[in-house]
Amino acid sequence: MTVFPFLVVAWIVAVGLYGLITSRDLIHQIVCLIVVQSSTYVLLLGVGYVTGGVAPYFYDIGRRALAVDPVVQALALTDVVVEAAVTALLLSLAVQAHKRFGTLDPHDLAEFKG
Amino acid sequence: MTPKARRWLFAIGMAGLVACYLWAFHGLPGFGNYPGPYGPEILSRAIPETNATGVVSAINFDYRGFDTVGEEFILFAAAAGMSVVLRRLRGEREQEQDHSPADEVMHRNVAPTSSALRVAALILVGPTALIGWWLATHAQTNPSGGFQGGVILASAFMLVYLSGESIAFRRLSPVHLLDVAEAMGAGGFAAVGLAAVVQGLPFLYNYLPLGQSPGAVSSSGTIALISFLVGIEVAAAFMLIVGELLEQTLLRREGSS
Amino acid sequence: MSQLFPLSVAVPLLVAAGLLAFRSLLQGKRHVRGLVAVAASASVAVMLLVLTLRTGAGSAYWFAGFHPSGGVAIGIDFTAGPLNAGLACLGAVLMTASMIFAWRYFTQVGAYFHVLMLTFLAGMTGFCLAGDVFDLFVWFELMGVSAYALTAYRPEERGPIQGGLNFAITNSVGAYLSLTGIAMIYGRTGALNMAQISRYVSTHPTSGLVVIGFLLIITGLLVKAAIVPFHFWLADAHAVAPTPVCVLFSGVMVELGLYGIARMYWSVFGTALGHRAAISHVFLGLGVLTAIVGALYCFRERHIKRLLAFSTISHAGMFLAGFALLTPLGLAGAALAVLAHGFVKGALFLGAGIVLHRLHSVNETYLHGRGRHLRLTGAMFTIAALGLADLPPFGTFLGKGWITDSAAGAANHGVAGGPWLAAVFCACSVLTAGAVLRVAGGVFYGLGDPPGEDPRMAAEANEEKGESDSGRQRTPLTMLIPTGVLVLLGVASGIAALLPRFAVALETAAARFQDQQAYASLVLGGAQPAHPAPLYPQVPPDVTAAAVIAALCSVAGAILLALTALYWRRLPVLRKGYEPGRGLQGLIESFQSGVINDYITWLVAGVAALGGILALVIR
Amino acid sequence: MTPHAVMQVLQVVALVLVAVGATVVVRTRERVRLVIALSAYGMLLAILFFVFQAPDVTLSELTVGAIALPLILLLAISKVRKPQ
Repeated sequence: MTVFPFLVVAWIVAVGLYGLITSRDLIHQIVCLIVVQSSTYVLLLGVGYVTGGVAPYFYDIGRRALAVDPVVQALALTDVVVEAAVTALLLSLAVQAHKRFGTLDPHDLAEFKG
Repeated sequence: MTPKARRWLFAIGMAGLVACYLWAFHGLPGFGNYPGPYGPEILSRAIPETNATGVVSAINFDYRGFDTVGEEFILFAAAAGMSVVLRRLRGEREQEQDHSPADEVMHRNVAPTSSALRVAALILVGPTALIGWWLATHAQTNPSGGFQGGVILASAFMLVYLSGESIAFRRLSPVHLLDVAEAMGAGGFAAVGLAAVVQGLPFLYNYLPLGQSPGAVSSSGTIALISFLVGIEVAAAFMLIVGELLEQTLLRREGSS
Repeated sequence: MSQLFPLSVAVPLLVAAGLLAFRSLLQGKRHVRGLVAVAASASVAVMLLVLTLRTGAGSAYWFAGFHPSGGVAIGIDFTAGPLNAGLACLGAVLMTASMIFAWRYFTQVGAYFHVLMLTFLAGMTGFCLAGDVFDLFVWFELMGVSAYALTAYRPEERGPIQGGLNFAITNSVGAYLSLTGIAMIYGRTGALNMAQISRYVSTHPTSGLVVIGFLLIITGLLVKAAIVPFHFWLADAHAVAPTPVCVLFSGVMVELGLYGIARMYWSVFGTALGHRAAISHVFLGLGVLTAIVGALYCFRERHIKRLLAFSTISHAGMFLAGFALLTPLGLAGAALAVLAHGFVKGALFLGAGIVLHRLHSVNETYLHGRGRHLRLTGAMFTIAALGLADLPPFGTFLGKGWITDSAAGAANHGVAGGPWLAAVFCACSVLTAGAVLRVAGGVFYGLGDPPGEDPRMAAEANEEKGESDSGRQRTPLTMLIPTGVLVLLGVASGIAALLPRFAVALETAAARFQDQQAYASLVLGGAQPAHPAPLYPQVPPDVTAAAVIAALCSVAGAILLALTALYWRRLPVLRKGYEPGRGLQGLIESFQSGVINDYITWLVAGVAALGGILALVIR
Repeated sequence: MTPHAVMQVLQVVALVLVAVGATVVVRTRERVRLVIALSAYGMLLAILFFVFQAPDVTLSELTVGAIALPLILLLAISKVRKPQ
């Protein structure tokens, strides 16, 4: 168990990047990018975990209770917003590319090189 | 590069990258043994210093609040960027500002939605908005905050769309008002930070009274205020993003019918 | 003065929010909008200039007043030294110039253009000043998101929008790998502050975690810096982006990536990675490879914006080589060269923008001889091209001169480098500046033989039509003045560097930048560290005869090469059906066919290769 | 079983599900199915974050990863379905 979560991180990155380089559909590539980014959440929360720790909320529990690291959670939250923003922008670019060239295959789009 | 060559190069490269990862993980303390010191330090200070029992919110809106300023503006820039990218193409483009977006949609045939779905969706609007509001205003005590609340608030408005009232959606979210709301949210956050500078304090200094007891809704000073502003900004940004794509969809639907 | 730190980021952000909030109020008042945006950007430039000049040995600022306690950073800090504040200032100056240029460039400048430019500026400033690795990532992303959107600005025009997509996807993958590195380092050190991480990793045995953490963090920055083999996106993005935005991409965004690498090495991982000579060899190799590849691509390009983009790649390689020498003189040279290159390249792009504005094309073949009436633009473009060829007294001349001087004396410092670097620099300068001069000679003076009718040419000719306002018979002053000012600044930076006081200050700043312990104690202890005097240079670096000769050689070589390229049909050796650059086409396509899939594959392979090399040299 | 052991089992299960989920998302090429798979993957991630004791991130992953992003994707897909 001590490295298992980290192995999962490596796996997610590997499959995400694999999808990215084999895909011939921009929408699918953008989804693969989301998958690649999701590996960072798992890694962040994985490194900040404390065995036996509780969530860092002290509304109804003792102040001295053992808690997991709150910092990585804050970082992961920021990360989620970044993901949403980047994805939305990428999708709008893809929609625009489709509108103009009628295709979302990067190989076909590369034909319209400037 | 041929697909085959690419696959080979990728296979070799990925094997190397995974090996790099494993080498690095070897140096990490095992899972569940987070060594600190950042986390424990914050855990020991957060409640006495901010009166917020939700430590993650205290970090997001106070200790590392400056990160969140950047994060909100990433969303802000992405929404603005979408407006730029998705501006209607020449053929479809009406003269700017000739008539309001609501008018445009009025003349369109929107696909009929089943009445059961409409009713269900309409019934859900109220509770959803309520939950969003509650989340956005309870950052300091509960695992919630402006971000989650904002997305849920935005989804309340999306439910309105789902109920088939897309005209109502356009009326509820005219782009200009949303722009203003978004700018108010993001700009308000920066302004809260600057207000500290005007008082001669460091940027984003928590200058509001912290309240008497930890865990109260009115506690924790600027944390609650910032969370609320973030809620506005996130809700507006998501509605803008959805609205931009929706407008595109409607344009297309009209074109094909 | 310390309040300048937050203001330099908050002002552009607030103005951006304000412009958006009052968008409908400002509808049709483009002058008000432009004035507000230019004023905001100029005020940021002034603030950063004050910060650069006043910061002395460096200063730190803690947001929300959370000062570190017991060596643990609680909040987020900004730090400023002359080098990073100066780089941010360069960004703000170029931003101001390009916003003034854009005033009459677009048929209508929407509010969104200014909003995105200002968030871009805030992202660059935050990135330069950040003293916390995660904060660095956040501003990096803000810069990225604004840049992706700006690349696709005016998507109505015919042109390849996927340049923006390639840019966004490649940079995002790089950024996520950076974030992975940050998370790994955090998992061991429990710190996000650069100074705190640096203290931890230099006092603990170096493990694979530190090496790979460093590698992954700089991956995103290598992509931004367009270092081979992470460089493919750059030319695509430049081909699509509006010309005023290209000024920022080439003039400062690429250099920010290099700054990030230098910051990570000198402020965080330098001591832990040790083995100075080994690291130095790795980066020098990357830099030289990039310089050569960029220069070769540059010379075969006919699309002026892409040509300038490849020249930027080549120069990024040279700057990386300057950093890789790991000497104060090398770093000072790189800093000066970055400054001068930013101005000169900015001027070249603005010149290309004027050509596009007036002649509706950026295809060199189509434009042959059509720019004769643009005399002033032609003169400025040519002078800037000579600046790119290291003509004294342009700053590029002394900057590269210092780098090669430092390389020549490398043997004494036990790091990589040698006199051969001067030859490489000279060759790359000849190639890139020769290509730009070829453009200048062909377009503005009609030199050389008129090109044969190329069937592809007609199709390409109208490619870029209409990005810019059309049908004007005069070049507006708002376009000419920024271009001229940037050329003058390029010269001024070189003249300033000839002053002993400026040169000593720059080298001292570089030496301080490389002092990891001083940085840590400045940030965590809040003290201006006291230093043994001999650490910092007292005498300015000489203007060596070798540097002058190298510069004159590259100017002469570039002019010769440009003339050869223009008149190659008349040369008996080349007459027989030879077309310059055509033979490379097939070779290049076997490496990459312009699709994002290839870019990502090279990115992964590049990271793996670098990881393998680092694993071999650091054990 | 001790609470720790139960927690550990839950974490392993969630991790395996996430790894499988990522693979399924990448292997799905048909667009509408892709969105459904992504939404499910977001849900799995949310579960994982919950057993990692991060309720805050769980909530945002649910709202963004499982709902908002798939919705945006669906809208984009309906936009690019067929060339006009």
